[in-house]
Amino acid sequence: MSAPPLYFDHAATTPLDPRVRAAMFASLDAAPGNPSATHAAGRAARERVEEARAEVGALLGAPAAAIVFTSGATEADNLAILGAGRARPGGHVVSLRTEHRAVLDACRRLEREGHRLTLLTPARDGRVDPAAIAAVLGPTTTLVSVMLVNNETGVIQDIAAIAAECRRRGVLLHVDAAQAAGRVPLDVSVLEADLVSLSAHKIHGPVGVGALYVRREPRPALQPLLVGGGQEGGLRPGTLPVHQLVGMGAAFRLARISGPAEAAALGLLRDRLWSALADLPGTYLNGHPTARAPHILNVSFEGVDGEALLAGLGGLIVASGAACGAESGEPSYVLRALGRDDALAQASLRFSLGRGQTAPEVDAAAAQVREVVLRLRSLAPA
Amino acid sequence: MSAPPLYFDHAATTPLDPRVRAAMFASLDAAPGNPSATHAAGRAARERVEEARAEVGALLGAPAAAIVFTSGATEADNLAILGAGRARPGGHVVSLRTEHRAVLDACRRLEREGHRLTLLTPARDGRVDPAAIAAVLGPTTTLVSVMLVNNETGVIQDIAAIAAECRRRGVLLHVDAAQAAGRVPLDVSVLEADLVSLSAHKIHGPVGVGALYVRREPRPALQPLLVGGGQEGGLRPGTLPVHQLVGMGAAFRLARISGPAEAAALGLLRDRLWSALADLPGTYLNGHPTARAPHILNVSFEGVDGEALLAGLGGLIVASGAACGAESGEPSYVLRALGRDDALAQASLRFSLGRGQTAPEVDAAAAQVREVVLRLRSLAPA
Amino acid sequence: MSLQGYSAEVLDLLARAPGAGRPDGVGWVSGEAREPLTATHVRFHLQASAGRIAAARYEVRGCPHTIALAALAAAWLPGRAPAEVVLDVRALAARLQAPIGKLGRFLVVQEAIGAAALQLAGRPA
Amino acid sequence: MSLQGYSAEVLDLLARAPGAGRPDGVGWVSGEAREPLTATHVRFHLQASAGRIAAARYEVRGCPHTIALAALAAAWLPGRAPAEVVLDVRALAARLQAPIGKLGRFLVVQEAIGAAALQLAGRPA
Ligand SMILES: Cc1ncc(COP(=O)(O)O)c(C=O)c1O
Ligand SMILES: Cc1ncc(COP(=O)(O)O)c(C=O)c1O
Repeated sequence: MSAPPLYFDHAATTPLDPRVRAAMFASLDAAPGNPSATHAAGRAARERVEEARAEVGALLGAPAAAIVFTSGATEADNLAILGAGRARPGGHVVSLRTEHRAVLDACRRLEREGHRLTLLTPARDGRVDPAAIAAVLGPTTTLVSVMLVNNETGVIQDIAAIAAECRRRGVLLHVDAAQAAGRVPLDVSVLEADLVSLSAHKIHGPVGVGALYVRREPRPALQPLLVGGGQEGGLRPGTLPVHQLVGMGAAFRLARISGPAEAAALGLLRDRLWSALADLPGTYLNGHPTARAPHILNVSFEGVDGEALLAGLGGLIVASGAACGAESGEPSYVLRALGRDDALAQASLRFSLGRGQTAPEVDAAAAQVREVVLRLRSLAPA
Repeated sequence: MSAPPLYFDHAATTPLDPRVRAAMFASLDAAPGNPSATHAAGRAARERVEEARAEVGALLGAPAAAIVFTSGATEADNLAILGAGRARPGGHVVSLRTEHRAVLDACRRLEREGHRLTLLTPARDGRVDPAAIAAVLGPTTTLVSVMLVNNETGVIQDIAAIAAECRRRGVLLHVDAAQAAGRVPLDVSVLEADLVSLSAHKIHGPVGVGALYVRREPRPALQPLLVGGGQEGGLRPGTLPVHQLVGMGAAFRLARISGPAEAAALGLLRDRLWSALADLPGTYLNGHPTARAPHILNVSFEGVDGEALLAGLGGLIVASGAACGAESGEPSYVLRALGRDDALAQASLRFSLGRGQTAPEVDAAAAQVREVVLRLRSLAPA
Repeated sequence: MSLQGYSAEVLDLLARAPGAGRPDGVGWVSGEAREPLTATHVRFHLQASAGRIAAARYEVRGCPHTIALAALAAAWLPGRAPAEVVLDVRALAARLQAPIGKLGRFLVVQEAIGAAALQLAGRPA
Repeated sequence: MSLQGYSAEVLDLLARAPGAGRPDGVGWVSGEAREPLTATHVRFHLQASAGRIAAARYEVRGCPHTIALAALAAAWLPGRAPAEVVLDVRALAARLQAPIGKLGRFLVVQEAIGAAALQLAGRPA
């Protein structure tokens, strides 16, 4: 191998920011402190935890007390959906077919537990009309779950409008914001969501830690997923992993301070990448042309096999619609829900950008992709 | 303050071993790799995960494939008990009053979900007679949960004998071994448990990661707590926190290699500590005199207030029966289950030892405790 | 397994317990009180002179706040008339930063002082 | 979003695709096959001489294993009689470390070769 491959898979996971790393290492090197203990080390640990909690809240314009730490956005999604659903048995739950598996599978679990489930298909541009959600809300509807930024396409939903519909009918709104934090504005006083899922490792924090924002007033009742221990106000027991929480706090602090400028820069890179690909014939942008997060670009290429495309891109680390989830081997269910046929859904690449990425890297990636697409097309029967 | 306080609270959490730290840092510094991805970094991450899984399995004499990573022993306990219980609705569950809250609360949750629950009280020495368990097993019994090493007293249960009773009746056995790993032998071919909960931070690994051993043949059905993503064979979705798993693997490796010698050394220190305290009048060892893990010593002191005792021990970090769980303010439910009255349960100290602790530290701790106990008694009305 | 942090004053009073001990001179009266649940046990010894408390000592088994309160009370009592020995328990709890759950134990201190004062009041001045 | 790792041979054959392309001389016959679900599409071109295959070319749209298999087949075909052109698909899948799910696509390659060979067989030698 020559140069190390270029990393365009930040929506999967991001490298740890050196400043986050430093904060975590300092925490790991501190005296052992179980934040539930009250000796000095325990108190110091608790202070670091509360600082981190405040930092996570601050990115949402929320008080620290609204933040419940979890092991990641998967758990936060489950806690929100299973927790809210089980606290309101036999209700009606509404979500989208383009949600992350953690949301979809939790909704389906609720369905097996006696809830009614409505999964809406967004428009071909990936957006759902808030009126389409309003249309299915009924007297038994208890929960709506809609993500802010889609992890495959980057499409942004109009959460504030959806929240208004939910509020009007007294329905809880959960928002998976794992891909939104640090990329798009995330102020809960604007979004008006009741529950918001967050993850650290999508914005240069550590893997294995996330959080659920739980609105304070009114505070939605949630049945915890885990019991025993009383931590996190009884919503999430277990010894708190201080170094992980400190890492998440540091990552969210950086996102708060430098997120807007960074998002603008990533948006320019994303546009540059798209410009460099768009004039290839048979190239399609997946998802809404403008209502999109700055760090994700999803493109389908006609006339090539997605797996061969990805395999040909040895110098790039990029995600593909070819086999979403190692096991299934099926083309992206998200792109299919947007009306792409199997072949185009499969022949897609998701480029996702992150901190420190440069224009020359983007240009090199575009050049590689063009070369491989053209070469694979040249092999194919006319 | 003068010298930093001496740490005798390893059963709460342990300092990170420098070798574990190094392994974690190396992992954090590696190229970002989501172990579900198949680019080179993803494959490297997956290899590190599988090495860690093999290390955790090795301490139990179990294959790597039997290990499901979780966010800690709390989650492992919940996954075992709620997972096994929900897969067998309406059954009968048996456990002990001296179990960890994560086990007790999960059992109580099952009870609310329609299971019958029997909680047995161990003998005054903390041990449960396997025949007492056998006596309550009935045709509907689905699950028995008994911990190997008690976290407050260090008492060891006769798991192999309990397992034999369970096997005879086709009942699943779950064992919380959070305090056992690295301290007492933990070979599942001897213990014959179906499910075993583990935690990394009790043996000098990172907080926030644990595992559930799930026997392979026969493999007990478990309903996952979290859904969405398919990781860990569908039992535990979420992006795998590679650095955390690597840390757990390194900690379990050290425990496998140096655990037996270390346990012997800790046992000597524990005996030394007890010798230095036992001749104080009105001093009682809590729990069985010999069936005990080497790292925990729990002692009650007559005629003193537990909170004043703890507060007087400014130079020691040690746990107290005075307020088990910051919120409750009630004396240890574990010691009360062993028949200690409230005053003695409250006036108890749990000393827990760990790697690198020395005889002079033990002597200094004993001297401090003697001094404070004698002084508090001198203040008390005769 | 955990306790609230203590104020510096509580820790200092716990460490020194000024005025603690059973007096051995003559002319002392004693009062005591107990709270079985927490095994709190307080005994106060008072000496009077000219109808006023001249000296106070105490014995105590109790939590750090209880010990601290006993010490504060022992320092506060001299100079008071036996009828005046009602501690401002809420104010003292606030000063000692004691959690609300400790008020019951504080009343044990008050009760012991009251019992001793009652005996003083029953004596010729 | 993820794929199995590929063997070095597959990656090499994918990168070079030896023998790929549409021949432009005379005397070629062609056969093709498709599998719509995966959009796999294979066309084989064969040239015969003295009742044996003399040269083989291919066009392919498919996954890396399919492309690699087409390349291996094109190298293996010359010298065979049209009736002998049955690939040992299982052995080749093993050699290419292809997952079992790829066998369906491999049969598309086989089918295209078979269709071309059938035309050869129908011609005078
Ligand atoms: C939209 C979305 N939700 C949830 C998750 C799960 O996050 P985590 O890896 O923190 O469990 C992800 C990432 O995989 C995501 O992109
Ligand atoms: C016996 C026992 N089980 C479970 C736990 C919970 O472990 P964790 O902190 O990894 O969730 C502990 C420690 O608190 C324990 O001692």
